[in-house]
Amino acid sequence: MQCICKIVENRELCKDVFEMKIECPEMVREAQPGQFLHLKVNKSIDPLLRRPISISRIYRDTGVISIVYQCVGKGTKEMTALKKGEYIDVLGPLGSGFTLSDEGKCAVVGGGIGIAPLLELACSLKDCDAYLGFRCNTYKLDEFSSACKELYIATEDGSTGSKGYVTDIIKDITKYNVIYACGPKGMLKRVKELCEDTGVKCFVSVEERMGCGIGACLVCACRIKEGDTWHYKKACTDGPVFAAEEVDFDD
Amino acid sequence: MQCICKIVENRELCKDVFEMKIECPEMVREAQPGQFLHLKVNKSIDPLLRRPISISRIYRDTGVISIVYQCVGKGTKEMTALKKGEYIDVLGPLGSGFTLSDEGKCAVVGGGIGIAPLLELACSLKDCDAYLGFRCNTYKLDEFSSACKELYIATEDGSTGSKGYVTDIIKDITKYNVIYACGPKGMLKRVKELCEDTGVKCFVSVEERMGCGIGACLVCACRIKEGDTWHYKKACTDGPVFAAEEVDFDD
Amino acid sequence: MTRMSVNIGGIKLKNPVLTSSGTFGFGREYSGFYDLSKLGGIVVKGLTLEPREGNKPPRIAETPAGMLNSVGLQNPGVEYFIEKELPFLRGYDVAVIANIAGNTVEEYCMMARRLGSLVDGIELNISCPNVKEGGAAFGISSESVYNITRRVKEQCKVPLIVKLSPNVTDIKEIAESAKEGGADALSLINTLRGMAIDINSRRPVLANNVGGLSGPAVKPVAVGMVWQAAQAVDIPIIGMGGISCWEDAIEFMLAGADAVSVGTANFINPYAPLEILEGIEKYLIKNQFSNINELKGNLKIYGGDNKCLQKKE
Amino acid sequence: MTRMSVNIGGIKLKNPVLTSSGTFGFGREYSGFYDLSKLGGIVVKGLTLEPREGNKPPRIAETPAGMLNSVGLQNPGVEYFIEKELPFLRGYDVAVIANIAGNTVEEYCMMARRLGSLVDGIELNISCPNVKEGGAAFGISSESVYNITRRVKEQCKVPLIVKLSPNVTDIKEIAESAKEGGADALSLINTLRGMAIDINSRRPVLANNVGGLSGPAVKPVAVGMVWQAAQAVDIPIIGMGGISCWEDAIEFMLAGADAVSVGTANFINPYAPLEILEGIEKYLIKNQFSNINELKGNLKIYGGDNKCLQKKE
Ligand SMILES: Cc1cc2nc3c(=O)[nH]c(=O)nc-3n(C[C@H](O)[C@H](O)[C@H](O)COP(=O)(O)OP(=O)(O)OC[C@H]3O[C@@H](n4cnc5c(N)ncnc54)[C@H](O)[C@@H]3O)c2cc1C
Ligand SMILES: Cc1cc2nc3c(=O)[nH]c(=O)nc-3n(C[C@H](O)[C@H](O)[C@H](O)COP(=O)(O)OP(=O)(O)OC[C@H]3O[C@@H](n4cnc5c(N)ncnc54)[C@H](O)[C@@H]3O)c2cc1C
Ligand SMILES: Cc1cc2nc3c(=O)[nH]c(=O)nc-3n(C[C@H](O)[C@H](O)[C@H](O)COP(=O)(O)O)c2cc1C
Ligand SMILES: Cc1cc2nc3c(=O)[nH]c(=O)nc-3n(C[C@H](O)[C@H](O)[C@H](O)COP(=O)(O)O)c2cc1C
Ligand code: FES
Ligand code: FES
Repeated sequence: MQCICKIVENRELCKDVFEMKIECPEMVREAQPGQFLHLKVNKSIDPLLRRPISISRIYRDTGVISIVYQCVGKGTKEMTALKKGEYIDVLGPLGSGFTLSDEGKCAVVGGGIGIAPLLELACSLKDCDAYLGFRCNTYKLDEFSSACKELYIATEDGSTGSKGYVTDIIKDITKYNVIYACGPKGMLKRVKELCEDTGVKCFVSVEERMGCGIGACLVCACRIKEGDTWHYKKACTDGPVFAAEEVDFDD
Repeated sequence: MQCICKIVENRELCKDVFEMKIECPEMVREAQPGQFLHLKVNKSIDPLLRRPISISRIYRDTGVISIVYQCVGKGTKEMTALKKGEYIDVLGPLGSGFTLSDEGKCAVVGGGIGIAPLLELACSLKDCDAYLGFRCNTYKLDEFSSACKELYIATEDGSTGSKGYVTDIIKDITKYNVIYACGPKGMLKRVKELCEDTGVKCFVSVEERMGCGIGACLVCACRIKEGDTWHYKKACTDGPVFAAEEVDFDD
Repeated sequence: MTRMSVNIGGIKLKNPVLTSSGTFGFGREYSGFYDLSKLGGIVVKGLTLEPREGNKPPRIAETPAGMLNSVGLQNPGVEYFIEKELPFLRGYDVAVIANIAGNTVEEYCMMARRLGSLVDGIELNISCPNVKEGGAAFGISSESVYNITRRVKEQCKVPLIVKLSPNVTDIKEIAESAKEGGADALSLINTLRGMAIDINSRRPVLANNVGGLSGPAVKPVAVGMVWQAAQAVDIPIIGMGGISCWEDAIEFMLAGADAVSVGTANFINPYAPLEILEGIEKYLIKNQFSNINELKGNLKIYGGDNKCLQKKE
Repeated sequence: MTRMSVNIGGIKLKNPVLTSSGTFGFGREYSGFYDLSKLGGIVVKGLTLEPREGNKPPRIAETPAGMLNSVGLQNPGVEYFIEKELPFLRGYDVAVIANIAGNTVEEYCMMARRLGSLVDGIELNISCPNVKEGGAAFGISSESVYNITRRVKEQCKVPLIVKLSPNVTDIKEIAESAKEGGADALSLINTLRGMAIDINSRRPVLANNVGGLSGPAVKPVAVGMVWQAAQAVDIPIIGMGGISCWEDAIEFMLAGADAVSVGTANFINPYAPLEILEGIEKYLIKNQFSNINELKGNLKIYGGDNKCLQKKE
């Protein structure tokens, strides 16, 4: 669905990372962790296209959705200028969310801005640990620590938690029933390997450049194995969450 | 010169007509009535080009210039959204201004938004009457009435002054030494005729679509007679003010 | 409402607003936003004889007021379309036009035969490379446009629309060749060839290196070509290229289009085609036109040399 | 600073940033903003043998991220240029390139002879209609591009740059013809043909009905054509079309341009060429290039078929 949503908050969490909360009760009713919103950041043709941003939190009681975004280019820059009380044009909730595991221990593994989409998931899972990797500045640690049993943190500069990559701090992956990962391609690849080596079920949320966001334009192709063969599936509707073993990261 | 100028005021004078005051001491030093500013209304490529707007008032003491603009399209719409304290990218002062007459009685004849560019001129002339034609809503009458000896007003709907066109209320044009006119083409043509019939000197400020605004692109051509022949002159640097007898309004 | 209907070379549209091939899938996605029966017509994603996976991603690059795409005709094939997608579309009261693309003239002909009269019209996408002729697109020489049009037309049970590529020296010549070959209507423009480069990675943004430009940026080029084509031929024209609002649509119709098609704008505003339709109707009323067909080419051009584009009485 | 110098077919530029013909007058206007000696080169307004008044106004229309112009080569003629404008430009330490346009090949040749070696280079504007051949532009067929280039080259005492029109089916073929005809360098792109319509007056916005599109909107088309031309020929290329910031300039150089030219952007930001120059320098430093010439075509294209565009050692 398309809504013109009121912005109830838009603030910087840490350098270049912002949280925006928008009022969209109808979307909240349908929203699932792992889904995303497709945002028209202003009314101009500059930038022309919508921007896909994952849902980070769903506040069912207040009808509010929180998204966390990193300012990396023109579109996200425009978003930082929006003020509380202003409106934003939103398509959503879009895509297939994470398949929630009912039983056993799970872990979310996030890197960089890929951490944010895992928060609602972590809140929804009964028994969940979190492995979070930042470059230097951290965000949302409080919320993760109240949602998760254990919280493991890595930073590239060592300013918080261990120094290094998040994939290095996963000590015993076999204790988890399911792993959910979101972050840069390199990280996802490594998590996939870890899970494949140990036979742990793994879901990843992938990023592809998007046009329509709803399955009509086919620009968001993601190479997915199906048995012996493969197909280009749509990251926007078939994904963005896929079973890790299906995704061909080398395309 | 180009300056990023602070907006010190931006308010609606009457329906769709706005006044913007900007701080630009360097420009004020050079500015003459009849010149214009070339404004980049935002930082985006939408709209791409600058917009030419005439100088309405020059406040030499405070270093402020006032422009009056009508919201007619995308660019002027953007201007209405600018707030006091924000900045705007200005090229100016551009073009040749009005040649001020030192002696005798003068009159300014303005129509619609073409009234605004005559205000500073009226303030600079010692003995000046004003003939102003509006569609319905009037603006800046107070300032004109304090700057001018006599003020004659026409409105198309008769809500203020006489009902009809401004050119209809000029009773005795021969009492003026010079006429300065700014407004729609049809009005300028009529004023030119009136002056030609009576041998009164007349200057008009013309409007042409502009690119560079400084004489480099030649898109602002205005057909100007020179003796027996004619040339396309540049409205931006050769004008926008021309002697009425030179201008070929039928091009 | 009949004042809004147009006839595109035998295809009756209840209104002049279509959605463009490749931007509207097979209609399913947008059917969640509004009733597809409100549209004049739907041109489906470009079909090939066999299913195609298309090009490697990334397949999209944003450019100033436009976008490049290099989808590369990913589609499930004509057979799948007929069996699985067409029935869904047939549930709506809307003209369905199949956009077809082939590697050889024979492939186009086979598809036209297979589609028979299951669709309301066939749109020939001649921007694809002709593998037999060494890879030059069918759409760039008059001769090959004439040939392919004539050959496919022979197999066509429904009206044939030829979709022109803008990447040519003389669009008039190409339009004439399509007409001579038997085209019932033309549609234009397809995307302009273009490229974007990521200066940090020093790689093209698109894995296909080059792509097709669409969106508002191309509108002036498209309006110009529709105008030229309308002067060259008297068959109906579907105008497209950067149409985002009803004002744009009117521009195309004044330039000589009988109908308009909305592409990239769907991605930005799913309701764009309906808003455009509404705007056109209001414009007709405001300007006291009794019929949409009065708009076509109703343009006072400068210079008085406007023989083909006089206002129709 | 020598690391910024480029050689365009014999014209030595101290840096790779030029300003485009028709957007920079004869330099006077912008000399009030900065020292013209800071530029690599100035390409002056298109000159004709006799003075020309140009087309009727309106001559400009704004379009999404672009503009159409129909100035129609208003200029004071080559003689006036040499006597009144060139001495002013010669007061600056900057390469001056004369852009010439004619109705016939003979006119081009006469201008080239008259200019002799008074300028540093001549740019052949072949987008103008050839009156002798019935009005088709010189620039649209390989044969006429070859012919005009060869004929003018014979008369040229200075390097000859051929400026290509983008309104062609195959830019590679045209680039090759210009090279074969003896062009020392190429520049591209000139404006794309386009049209805008005022839906209220129902008239074209331009009194010339059609015009040439420039500005950011055309950038992807221009980058694509520069890339294609650079693959086709090994003579230097001046890239242009929508360059507004240094990032755009880098895109063109990676695509295969040796130098870049700034046009429409001057209207929006008079300092654009200088800011672009500064940005290029910073990019070189940041990316550890020791010399501007290392940028040309330094693009890792996808598919591994990039013979012409390897990084130069
Ligand atoms: C399903 C999905 C969920 C996402 N969730 C988040 C999130 O929660 N928080 C967040 O900060 N970012 C997220 N991203 C990435 C985000 O979409 C891009 O950072 C954003 O589009 C960049 O826009 P820009 O204009 O600032 O950058 P520019 O580089 O100027 O964008 C240019 C074009 O490239 C596209 N683009 C650039 N980077 C990306 C990217 N990484 N992924 C997809 N498209 C890209 C843009 O959408 C635009 O079309 C997500 C992407 C996808 C596909
Ligand atoms: C020397 C000069 C002085 C002017 N002074 C004033 C003034 O003091 N107050 C005022 O309200 N207006 C003035 N105008 C007209 C003003 O420039 C236009 O109304 C404005 O550019 C419209 O921009 P827009 O984006 O709102 O309209 P749009 O119609 O969206 O503009 C589209 C394009 O057409 C151009 N354009 C549209 N109308 C005009 C016009 N009438 N004249 C020139 N270009 C136009 C725009 O600049 C733009 O490039 C002046 C024009 C000139 C040439
Ligand atoms: C993502 C995408 C895919 C497209 N696929 C096709 C196609 O399969 N067949 C075709 O004829 N045109 C295709 N086109 C071209 C459009 O149908 C249309 O001609 C073009 O985009 C110009 O219109 P627009 O600017 O409104 O998008 C595609 C365009 C886009 C943006
Ligand atoms: C107003 C205007 C006038 C132009 N006049 C000429 C000209 O006389 N000769 C020429 O070869 N190109 C001319 N051009 C084309 C430019 O030199 C340049 O090729 C084109 O505008 C693309 O670059 P840009 O997008 O940076 O403007 C003109 C362009 C504009 C906008
Ligand atoms: S973004 Fe259009 S199909 Fe996925
Ligand atoms: S606007 Fe460029 S010369 Fe007048």
